Amino acid sequence: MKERIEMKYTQGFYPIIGKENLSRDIFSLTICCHEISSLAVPGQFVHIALPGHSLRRPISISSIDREAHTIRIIFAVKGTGTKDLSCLNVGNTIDIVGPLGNGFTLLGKDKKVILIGGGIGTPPMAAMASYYGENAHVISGFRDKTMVILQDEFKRYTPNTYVCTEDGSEGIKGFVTMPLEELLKKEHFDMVYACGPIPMLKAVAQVTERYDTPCEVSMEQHMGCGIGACLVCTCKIKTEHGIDFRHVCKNGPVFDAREVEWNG
Amino acid sequence: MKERIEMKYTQGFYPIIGKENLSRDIFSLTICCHEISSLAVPGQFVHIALPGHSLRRPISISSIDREAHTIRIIFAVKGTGTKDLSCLNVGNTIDIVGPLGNGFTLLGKDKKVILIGGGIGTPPMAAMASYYGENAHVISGFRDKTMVILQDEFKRYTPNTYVCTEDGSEGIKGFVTMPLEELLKKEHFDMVYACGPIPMLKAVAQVTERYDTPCEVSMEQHMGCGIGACLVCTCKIKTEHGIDFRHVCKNGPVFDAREVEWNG
Amino acid sequence: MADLNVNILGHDFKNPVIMSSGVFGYGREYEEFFPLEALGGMATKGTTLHKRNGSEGKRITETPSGLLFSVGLQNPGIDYYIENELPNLLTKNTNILTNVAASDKEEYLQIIDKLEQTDAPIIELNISCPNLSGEPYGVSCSSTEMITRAVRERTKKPLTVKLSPNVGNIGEIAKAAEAGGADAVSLINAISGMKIDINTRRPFLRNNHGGFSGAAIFPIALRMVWEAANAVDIPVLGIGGISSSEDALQMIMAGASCVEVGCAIFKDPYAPIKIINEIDQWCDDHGVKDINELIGAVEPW
Amino acid sequence: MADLNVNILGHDFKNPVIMSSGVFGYGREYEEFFPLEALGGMATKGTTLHKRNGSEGKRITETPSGLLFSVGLQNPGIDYYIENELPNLLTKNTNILTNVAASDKEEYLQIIDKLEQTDAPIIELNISCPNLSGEPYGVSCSSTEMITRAVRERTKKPLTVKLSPNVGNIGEIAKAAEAGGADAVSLINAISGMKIDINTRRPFLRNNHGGFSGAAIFPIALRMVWEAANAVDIPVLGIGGISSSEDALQMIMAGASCVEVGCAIFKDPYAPIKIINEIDQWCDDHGVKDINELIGAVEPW
Ligand SMILES: Cc1cc2nc3c(=O)[nH]c(=O)nc-3n(C[C@H](O)[C@H](O)[C@H](O)COP(=O)(O)OP(=O)(O)OC[C@H]3O[C@@H](n4cnc5c(N)ncnc54)[C@H](O)[C@@H]3O)c2cc1C
Ligand SMILES: Cc1cc2nc3c(=O)[nH]c(=O)nc-3n(C[C@H](O)[C@H](O)[C@H](O)COP(=O)(O)OP(=O)(O)OC[C@H]3O[C@@H](n4cnc5c(N)ncnc54)[C@H](O)[C@@H]3O)c2cc1C
Ligand SMILES: Cc1cc2nc3c(=O)[nH]c(=O)nc-3n(C[C@H](O)[C@H](O)[C@H](O)COP(=O)(O)O)c2cc1C
Ligand SMILES: Cc1cc2nc3c(=O)[nH]c(=O)nc-3n(C[C@H](O)[C@H](O)[C@H](O)COP(=O)(O)O)c2cc1C
Ligand code: FES
Ligand code: FES
Repeated sequence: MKERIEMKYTQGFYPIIGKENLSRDIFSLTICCHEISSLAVPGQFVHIALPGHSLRRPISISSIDREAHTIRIIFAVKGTGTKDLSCLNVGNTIDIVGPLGNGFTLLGKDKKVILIGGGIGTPPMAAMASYYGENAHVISGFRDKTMVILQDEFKRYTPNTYVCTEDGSEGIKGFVTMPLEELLKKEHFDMVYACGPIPMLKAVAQVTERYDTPCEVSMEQHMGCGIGACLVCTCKIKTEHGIDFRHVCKNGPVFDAREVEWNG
Repeated sequence: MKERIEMKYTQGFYPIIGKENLSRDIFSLTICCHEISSLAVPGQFVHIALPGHSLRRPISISSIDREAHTIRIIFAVKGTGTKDLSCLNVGNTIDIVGPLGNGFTLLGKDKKVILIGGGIGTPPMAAMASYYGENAHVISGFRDKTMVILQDEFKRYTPNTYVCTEDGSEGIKGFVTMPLEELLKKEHFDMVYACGPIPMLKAVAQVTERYDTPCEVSMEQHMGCGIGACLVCTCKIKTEHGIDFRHVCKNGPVFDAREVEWNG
Repeated sequence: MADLNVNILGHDFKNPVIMSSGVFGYGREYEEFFPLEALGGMATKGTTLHKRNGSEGKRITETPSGLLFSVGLQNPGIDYYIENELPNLLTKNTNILTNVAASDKEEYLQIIDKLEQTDAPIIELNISCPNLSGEPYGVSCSSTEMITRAVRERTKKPLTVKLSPNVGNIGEIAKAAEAGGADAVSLINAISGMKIDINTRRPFLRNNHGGFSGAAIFPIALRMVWEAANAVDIPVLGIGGISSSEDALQMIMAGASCVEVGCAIFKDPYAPIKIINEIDQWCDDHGVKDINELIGAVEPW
Repeated sequence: MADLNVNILGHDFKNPVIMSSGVFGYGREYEEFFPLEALGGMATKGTTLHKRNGSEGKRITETPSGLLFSVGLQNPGIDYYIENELPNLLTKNTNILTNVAASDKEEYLQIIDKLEQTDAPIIELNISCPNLSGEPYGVSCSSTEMITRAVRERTKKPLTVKLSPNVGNIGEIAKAAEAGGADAVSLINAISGMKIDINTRRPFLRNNHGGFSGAAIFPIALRMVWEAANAVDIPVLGIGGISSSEDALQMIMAGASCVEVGCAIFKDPYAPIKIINEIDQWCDDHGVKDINELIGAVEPW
């Protein structure tokens, strides 16, 4: 399509040049894709088509390498779509639309921030850690130590990393809000960024509100178009006029935690 | 399933151990499958399931190697199913039910027979040629020389091979009925076996009837169950009581040419 | 091992999985894959008064996640069935649903009268064949009730009526069957669908349209089963696009007492067996002791 | 280059491919993939009198070769549309079908009265939304005719009525719309379907059932378009599961003057553009000089 060059969104088939199995059922794919790598910012996502599936699958961009023209995605096998995705290998091409959505608000690199990832919500924090470097404190939460991912990478960017596991099999026993609260108690932070399951995001939102610290959360919702046309991917947002139904794909996936209506 | 051992039909996932691209869009797969190779006879078929397709695809068994426990199938890419089939490679497994249907009637190996294959109907004649050896006269018809397959193999079994192409680009210019009629004029044959498009089968049936030579034809029809339960794969057969609707999968695919109702 | 037994239509079904009519002939072919006694039951090929040769031309084609067919009820006729197939089936230690089809009331009653003389345990009255000429009885409430009642008056056998999905009010239709005296309803039959060969500009099937079945139709079938189950007090046999234990469990939660597996068996000849085993496994994994707990267990919003 | 122009609803459609309502918003998003003028036309999101937030909970899920959704008609309301979206759309050099939805006649008429003041060129009257509470007008002939006539009396604009597939007599319904004064009928809307989460024992959608769309439903849609086209003299816009030029051509041969492409665009954002190009190519390859030759060209058996 000759028009594509001037258009905002890109759809294409891009080669997979790297694949890793990070832990049981968690995979990383590195995709060579200049159009997306040159535009993408942390917190955005790609929408992936898989043969035999009528809906694309949204997956966050976990890191962006503008020099190598690559992006990396990290995903967990949940159902049939991510299962099929995990069967793609180096040398295969992948059908992607992206970059989609709004990324996290990036402050000056000298600002002090906390990055919180829960489970398969940790990957987008890799790009954030690479941006903020040692000014980032990275808290990751997992069910148990077999699920822990990305810690070596975080440690390359910053000395300040914290792992929590629900069963205490690695790092702190408990939830990400424990180190979060301790950090906020001790120091001033300019922003907290969080991605993970809703209960975690809600807890993080409550803590940051208590400490009056700005917080951005990345939300999930089942999607159709991925670009704001079909209105299926709602997120309830508090506005002056009451609750409004916004859309994760176009208005998000990143929202200001204070604006999200967490009850429902 | 422990019951499977005593059952007549087998369904299983079998490894592909050989793949060849015989000509444009024509592929051969060698499948390791003791259960099928030990039972199959020439003219039978296998029913192949492919992911994303609700119906299996019937493909003739082209050759059977009981020692190696393999069967070979040869198919043309026609639509989406055979396209997907052509994407399977050595090392993949293939989901097969078989062997299905009734094979050709095998006479004594000393009998003189004519084997006729038209286009993608030639493959089953490979197993027949291997059986009858030099007592077989093999006539193959193709649209043009780019479509010609299996001639080297036929020549290994018998010196009597004839190729016809519609455009004369290889062998005899014209239809398989030309060499057929010449052979029948010259000599007595105990049986003619034919597989190929309906118009060819019908022409062969007329010629053999004229020369009062027994003839068996392998018929095609769209299939559901492949074993005679769903009654979708009809072939009209002349009986004493008039026309009866028999089923290609269970009563065929091989029928006595004189019994087939060719008009309709 | 959960208890998978369901008692409906006056019989114990050792598990809730029945093979659906038309894909399974009279049981002789798939019996070469597994013993029929593994099944909760099986419905026979739709059988008519007289032998029928069925439709001309191609009878089946694939669609995305489904298939379109028109067999035109090829079958050897009720006398042949009674003489040659039924006795064999009665030895199989599973519940046999004799699926009966006709194009008018007289024919239905003649078939029923013949069956009444036999040990055929259950009748499944097919009033919904999408491939017969003329409107099937199943497309209106009044004709559904009328034909059900007419048959009911002639037979003491347990009677399930197989409904047509080509209606706008499946709940009302189910009620009409109930009012007519049905002991259960079976639904859905195949949906009326079409395919055109754009090169020949001809409908693919000689009947122009045909029956549309398979995984593709499951969401419609489930919704209809749910509507029917909410409308009637008699048991519902859930049919349409079931190809996994998850599908079967959805149907049961929607209100089906048993499910019928249809064309999924074309893809996987062991489909019904796997579904039975997986239902059993799922019940164990989820602390369900008795499958009957799950019937209609869905909690609507 | 065949002539792909079709003149219906008083307008030239430069090709017979229209984007279907609801998957395409008000055109702003997919315009980032291709210019809207490439399309024969586009139908807007179903727009109601007042702003609606739409359904709670999850709104979409995948099914084999299809999807199930319940948006509950989220939209900003007709005033916002007239002020902020319509003027923009009118600059796009394609035919805009304003898709209008309401739950009662008064609301429909108020919307129509407002649109009558504008340059909105064509109205697509949605009487078939599967996700509103209450029965849509489209499920009976009398209410279809009534609402069509009521709207007809209030507008001079070309009017196509979007029919519900959840009926047993789509031909009759199409006739009722024609009798009520429709200039065309659009069909089918999504089919009512259901999915149950067996772990929570809850329907996946808050509305319990939802709209079922996608390639899975194509055989049903095609059959209904064929029945409707045979029943009426007004043009038919064929909708439902179209994801390839072959599907579009089947619809056209079945009698559709134009086709609407719906959720296929979720999978491939260029789907409508590819379909247009491939129809053109197919016509060239098959010696079809004018697409109008193909409308209703199927030859039934
Ligand atoms: C903006 C965004 C970013 C995401 N980033 C990641 C990521 O980086 N890594 C990762 O592993 N997962 C991520 N997810 C979740 C991921 O999209 C789902 O796990 C995936 O779609 C499940 O597909 P499936 O076919 O395996 O599951 P199935 O349950 O079979 O999917 C059925 C349908 O539900 C949808 N669905 C199921 N779960 C979710 C979910 N949690 N969110 C949205 N749709 C869902 C699927 O897309 C599909 O349409 C993200 C989701 C969103 C919305
Ligand atoms: C007994 C038998 C033996 C056969 N042996 C061979 C063989 O050895 N090599 C070979 O290349 N082909 C063979 N065929 C034909 C082969 O089955 C079809 O070419 C194949 O099914 C086409 O599938 P598709 O998905 O590519 O085409 P599509 O047109 O996409 O298929 C759509 C549907 O139509 C069915 N179908 C289409 N064409 C045929 C056909 N000619 N016969 C039966 N069903 C059809 C398909 O199975 C499928 O269900 C045989 C057919 C039969 C009945
Ligand atoms: C090839 C075929 C033949 C069928 N014949 C009959 C029949 O004779 N009587 C009947 O009641 N249903 C018949 N059906 C319908 C099935 O019993 C079932 O209701 C329908 O296919 C939907 O279920 P499924 O999607 O699981 O196949 C037939 C279905 C197929 C595919
Ligand atoms: C997410 C979604 C929203 C829809 N919203 C509307 C709508 O507002 N008004 C309407 O008339 N149809 C609506 N539809 C129905 C489509 O326009 C179309 O009729 C239906 O999806 C069948 O076509 P398809 O299978 O090509 O998608 C919607 C469909 C989808 C998938
Ligand atoms: S997925 Fe379509 S609006 Fe978000
Ligand atoms: S395919 Fe079922 S009877 Fe032949």
